Amino acid sequence: MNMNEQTHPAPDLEHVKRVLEAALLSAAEPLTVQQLKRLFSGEVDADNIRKVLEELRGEWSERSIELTPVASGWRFRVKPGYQKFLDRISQEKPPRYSRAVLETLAIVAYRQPVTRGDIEDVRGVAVSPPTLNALVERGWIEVIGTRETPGRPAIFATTRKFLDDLNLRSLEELPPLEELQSALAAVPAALQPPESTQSTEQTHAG
Amino acid sequence: MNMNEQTHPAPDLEHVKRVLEAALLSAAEPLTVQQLKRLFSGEVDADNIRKVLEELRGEWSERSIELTPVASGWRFRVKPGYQKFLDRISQEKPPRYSRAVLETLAIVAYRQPVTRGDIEDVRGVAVSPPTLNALVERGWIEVIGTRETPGRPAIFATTRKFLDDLNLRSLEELPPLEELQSALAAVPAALQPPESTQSTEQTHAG
Amino acid sequence: MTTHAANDALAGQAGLDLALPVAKIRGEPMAELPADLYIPPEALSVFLEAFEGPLDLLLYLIRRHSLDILDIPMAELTRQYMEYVEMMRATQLELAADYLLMAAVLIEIKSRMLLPRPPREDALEPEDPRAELVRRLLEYERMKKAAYALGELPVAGRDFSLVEVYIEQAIAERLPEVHVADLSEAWRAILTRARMTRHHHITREQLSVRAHMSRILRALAPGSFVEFSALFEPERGVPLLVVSFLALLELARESLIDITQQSPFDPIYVRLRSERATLTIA
Repeated sequence: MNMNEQTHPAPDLEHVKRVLEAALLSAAEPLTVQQLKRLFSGEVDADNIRKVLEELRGEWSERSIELTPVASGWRFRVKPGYQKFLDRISQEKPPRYSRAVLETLAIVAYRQPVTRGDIEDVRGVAVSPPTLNALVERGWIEVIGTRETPGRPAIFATTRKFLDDLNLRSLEELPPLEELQSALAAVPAALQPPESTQSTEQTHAG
Repeated sequence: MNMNEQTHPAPDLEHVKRVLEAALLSAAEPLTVQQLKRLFSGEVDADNIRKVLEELRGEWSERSIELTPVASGWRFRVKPGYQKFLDRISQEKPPRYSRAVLETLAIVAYRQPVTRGDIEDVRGVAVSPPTLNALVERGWIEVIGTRETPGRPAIFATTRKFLDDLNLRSLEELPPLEELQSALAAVPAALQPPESTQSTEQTHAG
Repeated sequence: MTTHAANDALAGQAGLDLALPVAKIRGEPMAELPADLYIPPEALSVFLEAFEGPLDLLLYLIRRHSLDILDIPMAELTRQYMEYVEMMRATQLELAADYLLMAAVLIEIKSRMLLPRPPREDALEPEDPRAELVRRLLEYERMKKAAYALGELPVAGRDFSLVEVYIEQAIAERLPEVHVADLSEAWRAILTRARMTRHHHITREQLSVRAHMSRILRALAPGSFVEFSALFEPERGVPLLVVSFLALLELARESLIDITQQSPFDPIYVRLRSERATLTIA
């Protein structure tokens, strides 16, 4: 209990690494350094944990899974390049969202905190309840309060899970808006569908 | 797509290993060799998959998780020795029993054998089935008979496990009730805040 | 050609509408495409569904006709926009109010452009009537691009998988710990409550004692024994328990009930004292 008052001259970092690995490989959610410290009843300090995390990250970098920091902590993920193989045996996937949902998400992400009225002002059309619900149920946006104006509208913001699911640590890691604008010049080429399997087939046919 | 009709003389087994690893580390369930074959659209035969699985198993044997064949296929699992560390992560706040459960336990301990009606008489409120069940399931109280009165109510008493878990050799080691009751007589004094900063200050002042 | 228009519209739905080859606009000379003035209603509806609203349609018209978004020719834009609105009306598509509202906004801006602008009192440049529209169009376009970029980001579970290795023993549910001191504490709480009860409620709620006497009498079916504790409603709180108890005592004092107990610590039973029963026993 009071061991953390003593200085631990040399924690067995190889053992620490194995335990961290076991915890991170089996965790359902990302784990923070604070949570990871509890693995050792506080006998390994945060600096040592961070050091070992970086080592682990390096060790794994050449393999099919990688250790990445996201908004709520550290976690292993399969490198995206392997997804096409895994898709061959997996069943269900989260849906791709409609433009209405994606635009709503973008406005919440880049302009938060926003009310539904704010979103409608930007989009120029009413925002339907199913559109907002899709994002709330996904756990990507949440109500963080109400604006003190008539009707007391709910104020929305993105969640930590939103960042986690996009493998981001913070909102700063979202694609910057300015770049998007200048990229507009080159739009026609850039907007070709990236997964152009169809066009390939057509080329074969033609 | 139709590549599996050709014979592949030398599949890149290093690639196969990485894909198998990715699939097995991210799968919710054990995967059979048949399922694993689908990862490669049938381009890698079962023998090669088994061979690579054995290699993977060897590579992982020194780490905190291991690849094991189970009845329904292959899967990674955390080695049992690491379990005790992982448990610590979930132990953020130890759970506590509600006041109802604690008071019921106290009454059974001090007034046994008692019926539910007896407990209710002492507590002055109804005792809900979940309250009693929590204690019965914990193995701390048990039914030792029924009272031969209308309704034949069950009679409860504490168990040996109760004594063991509370580190008592016998019920006599419970704090005597008389003490408590006399302590209660002196309640106004006893209810003074124990860390009486005031008195300390007075000492300093005096 | 009609399916072509529909295909374009579908491409637009996928976020590609800037690359949309144009659907034909009546009266618009379009050198690169043969003029085909008619869009059948079914194709038109698909075409219009590709737009997320009036701002989206305006952006399309501006980009399509290479209009300068910072110096919009209002007459031209309004005319093109109104043609779409007319087509929607002519084909009796359910026209979203948002589209009509935008039409009004465009016409208003256009008319203000024709009028001399009154000098502002603060002597600044008179505001361009198009400024607000331009600001909205740019902001919408920015968010539309951001939405497209967000949609392209890899998402957990869809574009990459998470690792969750099986743990053999399900993590044992952690059970609460109880110490001897907790039991003492619990007992003290019971006693304290009992003391408070004694002090508190005897002077109060005397009136409700009569009400509870009635309640108890109603609960006692003629001839049957009811356990003492069954006459209380503990869930309604300690004060009511006390009142109920007083009510029982009063009923006994008034010889309305019998309270019996076989031997010490046995359950207490209550029953109605009936004239007949008394007589029979006597």
